[in-house]
Amino acid sequence: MKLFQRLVPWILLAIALFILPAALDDFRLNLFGRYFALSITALAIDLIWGYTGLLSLGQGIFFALGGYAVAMNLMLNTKSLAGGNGIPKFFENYGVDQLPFFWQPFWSPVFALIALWVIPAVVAGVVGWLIFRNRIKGVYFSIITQAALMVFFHFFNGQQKLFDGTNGLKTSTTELFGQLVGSPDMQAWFYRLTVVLLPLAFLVCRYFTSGRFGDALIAIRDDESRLRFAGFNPVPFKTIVFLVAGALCGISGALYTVQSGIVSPQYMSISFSIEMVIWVAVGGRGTLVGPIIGATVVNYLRSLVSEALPEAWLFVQGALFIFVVVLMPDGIYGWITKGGFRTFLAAFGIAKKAKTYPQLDKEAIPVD
Amino acid sequence: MELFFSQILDGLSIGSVLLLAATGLAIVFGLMGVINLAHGEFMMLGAYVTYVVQSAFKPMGGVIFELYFPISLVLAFIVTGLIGVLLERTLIRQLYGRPLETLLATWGVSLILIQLIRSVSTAMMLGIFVGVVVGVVLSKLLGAKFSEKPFFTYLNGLGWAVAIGIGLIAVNLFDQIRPLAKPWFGPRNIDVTAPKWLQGSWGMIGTIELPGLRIFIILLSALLLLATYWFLNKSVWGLRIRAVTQNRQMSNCLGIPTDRVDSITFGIGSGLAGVAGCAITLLGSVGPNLGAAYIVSGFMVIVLGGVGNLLGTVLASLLLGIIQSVIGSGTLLTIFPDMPLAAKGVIEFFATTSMSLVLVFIFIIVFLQFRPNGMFPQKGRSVDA
Amino acid sequence: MSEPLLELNDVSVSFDGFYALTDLSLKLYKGELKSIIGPNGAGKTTFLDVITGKVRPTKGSVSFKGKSLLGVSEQQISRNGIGRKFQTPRVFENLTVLRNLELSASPVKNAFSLLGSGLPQSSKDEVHRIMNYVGLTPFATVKAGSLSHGQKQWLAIASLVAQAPEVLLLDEPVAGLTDEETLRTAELIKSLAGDHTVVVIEHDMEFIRDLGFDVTVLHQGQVLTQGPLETVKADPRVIEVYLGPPEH
Amino acid sequence: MAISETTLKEVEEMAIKEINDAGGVKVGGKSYKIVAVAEDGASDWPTFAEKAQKLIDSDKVAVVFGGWTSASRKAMLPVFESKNHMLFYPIQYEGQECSRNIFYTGAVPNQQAEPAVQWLMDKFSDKLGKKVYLVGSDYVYPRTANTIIKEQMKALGGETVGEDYIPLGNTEVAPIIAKIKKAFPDGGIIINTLNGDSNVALFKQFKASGIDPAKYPIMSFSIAEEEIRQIGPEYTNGTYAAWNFFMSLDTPASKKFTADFQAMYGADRVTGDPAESAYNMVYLWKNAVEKAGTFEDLDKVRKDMIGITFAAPQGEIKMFPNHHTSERVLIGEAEPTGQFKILYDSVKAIPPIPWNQFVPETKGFTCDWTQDRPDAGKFKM
Repeated sequence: MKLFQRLVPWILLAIALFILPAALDDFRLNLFGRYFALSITALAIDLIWGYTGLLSLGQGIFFALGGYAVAMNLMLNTKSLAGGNGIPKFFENYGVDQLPFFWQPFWSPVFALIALWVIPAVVAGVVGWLIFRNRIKGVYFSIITQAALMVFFHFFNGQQKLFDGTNGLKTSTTELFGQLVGSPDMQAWFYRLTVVLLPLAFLVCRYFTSGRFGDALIAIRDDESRLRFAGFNPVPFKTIVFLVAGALCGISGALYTVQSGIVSPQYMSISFSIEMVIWVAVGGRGTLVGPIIGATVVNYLRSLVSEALPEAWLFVQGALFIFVVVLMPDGIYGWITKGGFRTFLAAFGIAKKAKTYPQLDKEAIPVD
Repeated sequence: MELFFSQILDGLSIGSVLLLAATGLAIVFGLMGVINLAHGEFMMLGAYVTYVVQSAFKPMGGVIFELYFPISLVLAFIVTGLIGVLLERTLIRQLYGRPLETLLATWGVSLILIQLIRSVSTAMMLGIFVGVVVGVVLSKLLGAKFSEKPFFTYLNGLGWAVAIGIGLIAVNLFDQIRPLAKPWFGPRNIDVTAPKWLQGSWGMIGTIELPGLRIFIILLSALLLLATYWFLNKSVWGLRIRAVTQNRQMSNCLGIPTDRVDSITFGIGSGLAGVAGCAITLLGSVGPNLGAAYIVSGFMVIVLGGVGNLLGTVLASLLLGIIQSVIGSGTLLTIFPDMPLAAKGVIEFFATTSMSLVLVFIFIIVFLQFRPNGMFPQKGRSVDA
Repeated sequence: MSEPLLELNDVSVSFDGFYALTDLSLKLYKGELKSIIGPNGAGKTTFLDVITGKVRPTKGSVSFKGKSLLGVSEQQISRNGIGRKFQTPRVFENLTVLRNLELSASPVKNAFSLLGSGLPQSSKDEVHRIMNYVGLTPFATVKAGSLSHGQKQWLAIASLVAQAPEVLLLDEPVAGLTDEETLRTAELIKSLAGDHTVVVIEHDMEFIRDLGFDVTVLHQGQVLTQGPLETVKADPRVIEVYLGPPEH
Repeated sequence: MAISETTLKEVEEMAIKEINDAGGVKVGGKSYKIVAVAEDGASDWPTFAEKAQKLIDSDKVAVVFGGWTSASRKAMLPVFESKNHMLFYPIQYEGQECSRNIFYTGAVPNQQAEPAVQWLMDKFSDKLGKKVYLVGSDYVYPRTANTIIKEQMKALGGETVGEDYIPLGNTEVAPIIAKIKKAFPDGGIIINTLNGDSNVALFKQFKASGIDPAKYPIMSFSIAEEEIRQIGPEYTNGTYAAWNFFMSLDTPASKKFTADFQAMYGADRVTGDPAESAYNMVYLWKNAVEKAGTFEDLDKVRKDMIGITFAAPQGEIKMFPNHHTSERVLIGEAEPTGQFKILYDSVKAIPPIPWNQFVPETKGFTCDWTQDRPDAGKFKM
């Protein structure tokens, strides 16, 4: 089992790098690129929910911020999309003839590359600190992150003059290095970039969850106030992971945007942010491989079902939520690593029943 | 002065809609600790009950038709209440004490309800019926033979999977018969027309119009609130509910049927959602997506007001309603025409519907910085065990 | 005697008009060992809550080494040297026994430093010593959640010891333990005395006797009486509180 | 939002079935049956883009028919442009766009909004003055349409006294009613460009607040027969709408279209402008493909599309070099039956002007894809 757990990430990486590009057509490969981009968000949610116990329903904010950062830069630097004043054409629809000030720095690709994860990180840090400072936790935290999500949604949705509002910003016809971002060649590069960044995100999450910092996170999840009495202040821990998760979501959103060709306020819709949570739940929270499996499987399922039977997807998705919560709280990966598969085989008499706690079996409780 | 009154009236009417949506939520969340994200969809079901009742009354016409609305209010309460009880018995019951899990599971329920309303047809209902019957029978049969075996759980799961498969096949077969395949409601919005006596204006106070349905909704939400208050504080079941909320084990020992108390509490919360949905048909569109618009604001109201406190819920919804109406209609500009340019710019920036919503949410977050537990926090030792 | 280590002065705590503590004054000196008893609702746990910063008193003052503890956060109070074990054993269920102890033993509690460095060898040795002492070494890699109730109690006490506080506050350390385990716990606590100041809250009179600490009786949020156990037990007021007023 | 998109799918399927039953599309002496692949955009713009991509890359379709709301079209546009593919968009929209890869079979403002505003002024300005109040959903169509209306009002010597936008799907309109009453205490003209659910709220709450069509003439650009059924005819009674087709249009072609539709989907169903437009685009494409002799060479199809005509239910329409069709302009008053009484009829089809001539930024610009120039989509006349 240990060996298996150690090998799984490498097997997944090999599949993503070599097998998928050979086996799939451009469109499907692009879809998998998006799933892997979403997997980074799933990792981020696992970091804050699976490990730290903070169920955020507002990760869409950071996802979209990352997407907007990269889309703004691409739009500015594409001549063919510029209107009369050299600024993106959509501004003309609303009679705006001067680039809003906060667009200015996005001319620089370097700035955009930094902004796409720093801005979400800063927003997450500030929002997180404000909430954690007041010891708002559990469901209240969830509801307030949802409220924050609504603030951002309505703000981006209502500001036609600043962000093209509900229409969102499109990137497929923008240019990067003289090539169309939507072209198959560019898309193939974005796929490779995603497949490289996903393991990096994995390593980042492992850095934060292993070791004593990770122990503190689990302690926060198990019993936060008890941790205070042990002399730890949970606020910086929570703020740090929320900030890191925000940055990861920003990167994920940017990768997703360039591969889907659009960023719009719909990325900040309530349902999308709740869906993100279910990816983690399906894959297995509190493990780092689980969210990647979950995000990929659920989204692939979504594509398949919504293409074959569009009406059925909500049924399937709803059933998935209920099934995972009630019957499979450890998710797919958790079920396997916690011996669920062996118990399953054992139930049919195929394999030996797993020993739950070998140490306990020894009856080694010392009593003098 | 006149402006002031009309603003208050607008605020009251927006607030009363929020209050309608939040009362049921407050009960379920405050008393049971269950985050019911399907609450909005219960409202939607209430609205569809109204539609069905209206359609049934339409042929009768005349005065009888005018009466359909009060009847649908009652029926909406009963139907959604019963569905709530069903949901509590099958799903919510397994998740007590795990509010985050209820949140995710009820979200799943809400998705299923939305799609169910969109695609439900006689064929589908028959198929579901077949599936459930097959499932129950299979489960009984397997249980009789293998219930002692270690693999029974998996076998039972397989049995249900087979039942679902058979149900799907049944749906497809029934779908071949055209009259059965026709969706009951379809994905489109449906039309619910208010009875005549609610449509127009109920006269004027000075120069202020009194829109009938707005006044009606304000009165209705006040009435429901009083009824809820009475029920929780004066009735036997209300006493039991409060007892269970405070100490479940103790109540159990005292012979209070906690199971039934849970079902009743959840049923009443859901029933109130149904009534709210019925009332909302007067104001807006009726479609499968109706619930989504109200659920978030409902939770905002509860968090702002303080969980488990009806007075807080009332004040919070009215406060949010008034903020939304004053900001959204740009009244501040009319009251203070001579304000500095910068302030004017800011107010104009927020004087749209979407920006007033932004402001409301920001207000809530700022408010919670000073009072993290809402206006009326629960006090005592039990808050942070 | 010298300056008291911990001092409560006229402390009152009210919850919605109900007074859990009323004008409670109490002094604790360095190295002092004290048991606190009292019927249910006497304010024993609230007393600990006030000291550890969980509950802010409605009135009165609390000071530790001459500095006020009012408005100081729980973690800061803990870092200052006041450790607490809760009534029900609270351990981090998803961490192993070893990691539970290591977390408590960590001399740095700051988020950033936890990211970088490992636990110093001295702390590691200490953790092993404590773990060995409470007999949890065979369970070092078992998740705390799967320990038995008694083992959790010990882990909770061990974590507290690993924190190395000057003042140990133990809320019902033997609740739910077998007689044998109770005996061992009493020995454990006695062995801690000397360099620590220890306050034990208990109902178990056998245990209090085994400890042999001075006893303070709380009733209705006030100190009823203090002294050695035998003296206290003979006090008619204490008998009345526990058994009700004498019948005539 | 899902108010009536599904009708468009149904009507397109009806057109396809008609074509297939009549032998299919005849290309190069061979007949091809049309096979439809349906995808659901789920009112979500990114999904529209994703599904468009899938149809082009994975299903390798010859042409895409669809889109509902300008936001969905704008989301798909980059996909079609970057892949040089072909989209037919059936809904009336704001103009100010002219893509090489899109054919537009709905009205642009000079075929709907502008004549409607002109008509309102002719009819009501004596009584209510040259003032209008604009209410719309918060997205690109209402925003741009209202910019045009404001310029037109200026040109007519009138005034726009207020404009307000509600987020798509929002149903709380009380603040807007308050603003309208403040602007027009004794009645005035309201132009409504709301889309979707907000319309229901608007009409229900207008009625309750005493905003009576007799005192407050309301002109809507997104309310067709289908929407009236969902709002309830009692609420829309007496309000106005401008379209290129009404179900009540009394011509044999119109009656046949409605009869065919009802035969296929039930006698209780209604047709309307968006449905008619969706029906037309399938036939326009078929005619062009037959003329071009290919459905695979999209450049050839695109070229031969210009000038194609079709005897539509509204009368004959023609595809212009700017990729828009000519349209008949009708203005109707909603009646308690849910149908429109036609009050104005241009009879002949009006040619499309995608770049608006009232708005200073686009005044003098035109679009002509038959011209061989890099800026054929927008250049100075």
